[in-house]
Amino acid sequence: MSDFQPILTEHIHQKECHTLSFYISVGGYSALEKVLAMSADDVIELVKASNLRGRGGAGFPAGVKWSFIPQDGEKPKYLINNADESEPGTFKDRLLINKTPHQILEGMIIASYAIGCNTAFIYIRGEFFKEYQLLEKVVAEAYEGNFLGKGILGSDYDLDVVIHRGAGAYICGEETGLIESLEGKRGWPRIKPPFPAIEGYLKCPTVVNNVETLSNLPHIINRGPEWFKSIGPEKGPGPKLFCVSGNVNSPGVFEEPMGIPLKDLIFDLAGGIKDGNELKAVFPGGSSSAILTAEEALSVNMDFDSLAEIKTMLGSAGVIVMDEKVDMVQACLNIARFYAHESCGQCTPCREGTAWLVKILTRITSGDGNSNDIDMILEITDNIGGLIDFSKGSFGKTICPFGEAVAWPVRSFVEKFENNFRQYISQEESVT
Amino acid sequence: MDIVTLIIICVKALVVFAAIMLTVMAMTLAERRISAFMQNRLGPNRVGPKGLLQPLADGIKFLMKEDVIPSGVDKPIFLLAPVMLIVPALMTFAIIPFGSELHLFGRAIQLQVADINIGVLYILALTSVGVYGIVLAGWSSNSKYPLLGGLRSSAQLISYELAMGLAIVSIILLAGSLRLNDIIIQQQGHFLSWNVFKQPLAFLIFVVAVYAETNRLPFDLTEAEQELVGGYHTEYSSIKFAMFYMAEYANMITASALTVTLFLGGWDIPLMNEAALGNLGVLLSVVSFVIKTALFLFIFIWVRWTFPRFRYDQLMRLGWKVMLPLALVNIFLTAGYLTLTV
Amino acid sequence: MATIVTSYEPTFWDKLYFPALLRGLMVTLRHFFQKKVTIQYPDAKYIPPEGYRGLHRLNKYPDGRIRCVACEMCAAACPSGCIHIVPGAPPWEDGKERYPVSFDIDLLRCIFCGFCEMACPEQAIELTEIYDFSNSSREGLWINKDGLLEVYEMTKDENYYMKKSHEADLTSG
Amino acid sequence: MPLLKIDNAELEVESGITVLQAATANRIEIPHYCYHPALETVGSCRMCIVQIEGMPKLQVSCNTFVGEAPPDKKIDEKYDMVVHTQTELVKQGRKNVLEFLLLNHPLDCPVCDQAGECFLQDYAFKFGNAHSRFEEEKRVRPSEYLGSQIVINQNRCIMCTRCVRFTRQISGTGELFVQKRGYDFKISALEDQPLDNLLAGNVTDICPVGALLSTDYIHKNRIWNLHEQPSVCQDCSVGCNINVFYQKDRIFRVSPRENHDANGYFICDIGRYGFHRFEEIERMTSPMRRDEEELTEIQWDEAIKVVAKNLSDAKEKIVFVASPFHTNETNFMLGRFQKGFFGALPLIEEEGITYPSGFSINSDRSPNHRGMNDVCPSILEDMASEIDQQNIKVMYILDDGVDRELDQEWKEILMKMDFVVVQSYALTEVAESAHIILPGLAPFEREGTVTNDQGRVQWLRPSLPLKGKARPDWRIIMEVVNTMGKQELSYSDVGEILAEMGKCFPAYEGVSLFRLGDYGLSINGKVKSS
Amino acid sequence: MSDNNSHKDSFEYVNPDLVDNILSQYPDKRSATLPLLHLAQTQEGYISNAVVDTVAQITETHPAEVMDCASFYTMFYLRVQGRYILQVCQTLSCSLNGADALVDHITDRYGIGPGETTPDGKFTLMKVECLGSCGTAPVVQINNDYHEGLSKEILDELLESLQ
Repeated sequence: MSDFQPILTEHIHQKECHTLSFYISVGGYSALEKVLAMSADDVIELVKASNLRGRGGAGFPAGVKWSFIPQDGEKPKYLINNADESEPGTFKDRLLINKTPHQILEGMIIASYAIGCNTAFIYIRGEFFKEYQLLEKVVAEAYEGNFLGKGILGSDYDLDVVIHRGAGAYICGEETGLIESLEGKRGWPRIKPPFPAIEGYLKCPTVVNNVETLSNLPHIINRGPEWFKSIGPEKGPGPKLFCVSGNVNSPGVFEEPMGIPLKDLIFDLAGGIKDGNELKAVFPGGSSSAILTAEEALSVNMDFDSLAEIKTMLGSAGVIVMDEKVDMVQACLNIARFYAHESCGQCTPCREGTAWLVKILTRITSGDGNSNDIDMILEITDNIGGLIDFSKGSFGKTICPFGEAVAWPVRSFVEKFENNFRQYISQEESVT
Repeated sequence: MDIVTLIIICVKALVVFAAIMLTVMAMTLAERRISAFMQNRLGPNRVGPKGLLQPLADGIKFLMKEDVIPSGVDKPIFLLAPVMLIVPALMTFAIIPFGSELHLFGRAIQLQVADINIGVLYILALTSVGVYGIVLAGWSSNSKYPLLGGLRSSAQLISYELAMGLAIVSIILLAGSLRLNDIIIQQQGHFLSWNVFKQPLAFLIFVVAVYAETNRLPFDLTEAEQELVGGYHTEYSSIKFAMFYMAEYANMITASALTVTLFLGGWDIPLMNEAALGNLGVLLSVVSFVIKTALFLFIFIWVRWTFPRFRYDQLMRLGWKVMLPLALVNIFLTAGYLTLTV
Repeated sequence: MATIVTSYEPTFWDKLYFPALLRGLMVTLRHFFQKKVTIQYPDAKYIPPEGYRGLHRLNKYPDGRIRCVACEMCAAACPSGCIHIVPGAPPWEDGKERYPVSFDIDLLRCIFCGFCEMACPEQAIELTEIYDFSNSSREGLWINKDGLLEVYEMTKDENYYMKKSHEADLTSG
Repeated sequence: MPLLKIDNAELEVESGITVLQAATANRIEIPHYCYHPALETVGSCRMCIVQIEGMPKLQVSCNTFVGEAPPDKKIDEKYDMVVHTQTELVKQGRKNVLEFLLLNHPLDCPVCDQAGECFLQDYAFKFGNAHSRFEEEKRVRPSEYLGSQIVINQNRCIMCTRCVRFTRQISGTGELFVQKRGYDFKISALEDQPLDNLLAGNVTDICPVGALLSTDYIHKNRIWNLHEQPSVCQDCSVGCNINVFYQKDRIFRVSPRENHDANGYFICDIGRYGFHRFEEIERMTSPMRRDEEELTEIQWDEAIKVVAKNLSDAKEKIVFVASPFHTNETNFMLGRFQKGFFGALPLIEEEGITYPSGFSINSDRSPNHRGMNDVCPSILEDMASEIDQQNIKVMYILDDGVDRELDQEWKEILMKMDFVVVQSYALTEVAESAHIILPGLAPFEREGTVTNDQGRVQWLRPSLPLKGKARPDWRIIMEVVNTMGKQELSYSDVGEILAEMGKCFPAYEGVSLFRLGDYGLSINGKVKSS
Repeated sequence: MSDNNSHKDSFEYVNPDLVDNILSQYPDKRSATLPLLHLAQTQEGYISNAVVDTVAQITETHPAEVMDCASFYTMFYLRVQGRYILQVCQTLSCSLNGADALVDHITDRYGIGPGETTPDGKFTLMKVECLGSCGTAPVVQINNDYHEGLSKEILDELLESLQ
């Protein structure tokens, strides 16, 4: 077990940890008070200095994102808290909402203050009905406690928070899709430019941040960026919630510093592989990341750059563990089917390509595969996600990164576990 | 001359005329059928049994066709030309003996329309007249192709008449007579007594010249469809055209008969004394004559469908530079032989 | 590259020509006795080879409906412009969208190149082996849809001329 | 202005336009489906990808903007942006997108009415693969009616959403929507709110494939059989530019022609289906004379003589009725009579509509009202009283629209007349009262110029042949004028009349058919003749 | 046109105050589309054409645009569903922990395949994608409630309790 003291999830095992009174009792909203005494620019600078990178998947520095917001415009600005957590293998935000909602809210208020917005949204995925109800209660509490509403804590800063329920669309986790959905349209991602920081919700400057990102803010304000940077690797520091699921003995969310070895995560924190089986493969960052073989998984550290080096990504840190008994072709089909179901259908490659992948994989699993299929899958994933050169970053061929999110896992499945696919094909070929 | 003799002559003339005309008809069919067979075809076989009535159908067709006389022609000559062509052909046949002497009702009837003692000269004279028909047809048509055909014809005739005449001269030297019956008698005996064996070179020259004389392939430069449309008869149609046609075949028949007479012993059957068999012998002699003539007619057709046409310069070179010298040499050799042996 | 051509020097016998002439005569004589190729046409019919391009027909499906969808590809491919189609909606409901209201071919213009057959995406138009369709009027050689379908009925089972081949000896003279 | 290099072409373009716009304006082809200049950019088809130097991945050219680069970042020290549209990468990219688009697209070009003008077909030929690698079953869905005139073939749809955006942004009616998502998407309209607005027909034009079809043209003909004649719509005074597609003597369809000074990209359904009205009318093809109550056919010579004599006899007491449905040339020729009074039938007015996008249907449903006023001698305001005062008994009428109904006032006026000549192409209500009917040309047969409500002179080109003995209207007038003997007019075509018109009316000076071309000329700003 | 098979002609919110409250929260009316649809679905059980019309009226958009939006999201049901909607997560983590067996189990138990409703209109079985509770796989969502870490036995008990 790690000796790291949890920060975000320090109090989650306490009773009634979601209440305002509890939160205040453990020093909650003290950061807000500090922030209200600072200028917005200073807050942004401070967050920039902390090197806080987005926890939603892309890992874009939060402070930098805020600084894109034009400060002189007439238009209102908006902050949206992205709680549309739907990445397979990720369930950290739900935990945060359930256990430390005020921490999130405090982070939201800080961020709103920093970018100068007066209306903030929490976009929570529709399935989280309980969490939605809880948040309603929490927001009401915050209004009562004058943490929201007019003249927060005696300052002249006003902020309203609206909780908006999604309705079951993975793509609404993408920021422009989310904005569209918030506008009451279908969640079709928008083409960029213009970026949401310039024209987002209702064509106004908008910042979209993940729940966990925002949760970090009070602590950064309280303890300073230097403290934050001291946790984990310098380029992407901070505490991080890792979700471990799949074939492990004790799945769950674990807060550890960035850069913890994946091995420790699986074998120490999550209690090792179920039934004493051998590790076969791991998704390090949700189903959109490229899958790792056991060998790779045992040697890699969980931070943005280490994972990028082996051509995968930290993403939302949703670790899915698969043991030796897992049929990789079926698993690949499962993932592909997920993406086909969730593809919004706007861009040609994604709409048609995902469905095609599912058809081919279904064919392989049902025994009608042929030896061309493997190359074809690789090519189709290239055509959807456009993985031409990993070293130069992503080469998406679609409006949003969904295309890449399909291409990475499916491609890595085929590349790294080609034998499993070949077995399917050769079995059937020998029969016919 | 008594009236009976006159009647006999008339009957003979009629028989010969009818025979020639029938043969002409048969020839038109034979030409088409044989050519078809040589080309792996069947040829006309629809009119009558095996197509035998085809010539009749052709004849009717020719008669029924519109007789077109172009406006620019010299009409009398235009009308005369086909006649000029066919009459000599028929007349030539008058002196050809087509069998031995027939004895009927106590009379000896020579199977020959006219037995004249200068037969050969007569032949040479008449064959020269034939060309007038062609030349006149070509000229009177007032059209370029017929004119060219006619001119070619006269040039061709001059070139080959000479060689032909010289070839016959060698026969005359052997026979010592211009009378055709004498020439036949001279050839009587066995096979080798036929002039074709005695005078092979003359035979060859004669045959080649005859082809040229009758305007048959490979020497049909006067009609030469590919170059001259139809040659001298381009402007002719209907029955007048048919007359040219008939004349050509009549000429062929005459030429064949003449060849047979001069070189194959005429009606004579080798190693057989026809006179001893009486009138049966006469019949056999006629048959022999017909068979021999038919053979030549067949060869006429055969050659036509085998060899391509000569070019004009080739024709002239062959006539003047090959045939004429050869014929002269042949006469010298024959004369020399006769001088030494007799 | 230059080709060296050596001229042929004729021998004495060649110069005589007679052997060559005789050889020629023998050739024609040989043919004179060979089997004849003539077919007694109206009595016996020539059976065209596979792929012969004769009169057109419009094919039907086994259930009897016309295959043509009036796409006018044949008309577009036709180099002589002899196909005239008026398209329309089909009289039945079965997913096929188009249907030829009229389909005429001007056989006098047709050059029987078979492009229409190749252009047809439905294998609807096809050239049959029928070659003897003469008529004494221009109108008679303007074949319409019914006519084309009739041709299909005539030719669908076996080679149109096959039946007659039993009856006549093809090469009899 | 930024200097842009596309392939080998150097272009100086305005800052802020997209690469696709720059390329299209300079005739460099970049294939695209979802982009339409009149609609908002969504960038979803991914077909217009290009390679831009300095950018790591292929960019969609419809949403890549050209701007001034800082001096130190200029490429080759002068270009602000260097675009490649023909590299292997781009070609392969297009190929891949086309492969995806064709996965579920049926291979039914032979029965598809779009074939021949289909972008999917064209691009597939130009850029696509020859063979499909797709072994599975294609998605098959039934066709549906979206409105009374619009049918959608769901199988052919490539989901460019142009139609949906059209109903939202151009017509503002928003009937169409995308149903479901991803692979199961389809374009739909609600059952109780079908796509039946007056601009609905345009969705069939903007559909880049054969998914949206107009029931009016469906299965009627193939596009390559039709001739395309650029012309002008004659159903309202906006003067929309159209292309008339006809074969022999039949019009098959009318589609909009882009002209930013008149109609933009679209036309309304009134104009789109308007040609059918002329198919139904019974055409006048020969001059007619009224004997007693019967109309009898007469010869042209006779008809013209009779008309000329009656007009001469009437001295100056004639009313010439010009028509806003006729061309400028015909109305101008009417002015050549140079004596008598000039009038016009009352305006046909119906509801005018202006759409949110600015596209409008004018309430004045005649094509040439402005032009008629321009080129005719002053038209009497109160014709009825003038006729009474002057005791006018002879009238020469240029008849107009087929739908013209006469009001009571006009009926009375016509009743008073001793002699009425009507130049018409059908037996309209006006023609009913004529003593002599001279058969002119029907709308799609006419040639000449028309001037729209914005003062734009446009070239009206004929697409159908003359019918029967009908003659061009200007020629009829010319013959009548000449027969009357005072003048000797000899124009051989409308171009000559147009030149003459320019001499008489300064606004039309210099206007020629050649200069009008496809898009016309504005006569605004020129002195308007009195 | 739409897959809607409703026959109701009109729809009204039973609690107009809630509607006003929702509208007041957003800077523009259209943004309230999703909450309004949620509200309507809570009331009606599904999104009928009448709901679409009403929402369009409130949000001042075209009904087609509301339908466009509603049909995009999996949580809006365009046809009548069972009283209990059994949504079994089938994405990887749950699948690894036996979600497929749960689906089969429900199918065996009620004779309904995914997407089908029992004849008595009580249960509707749905296979859904990741419910975001992978740590406690397999998960079944019944209406708004998550039921985590299920086995066949627990599921049986649960279903019994719904009787």
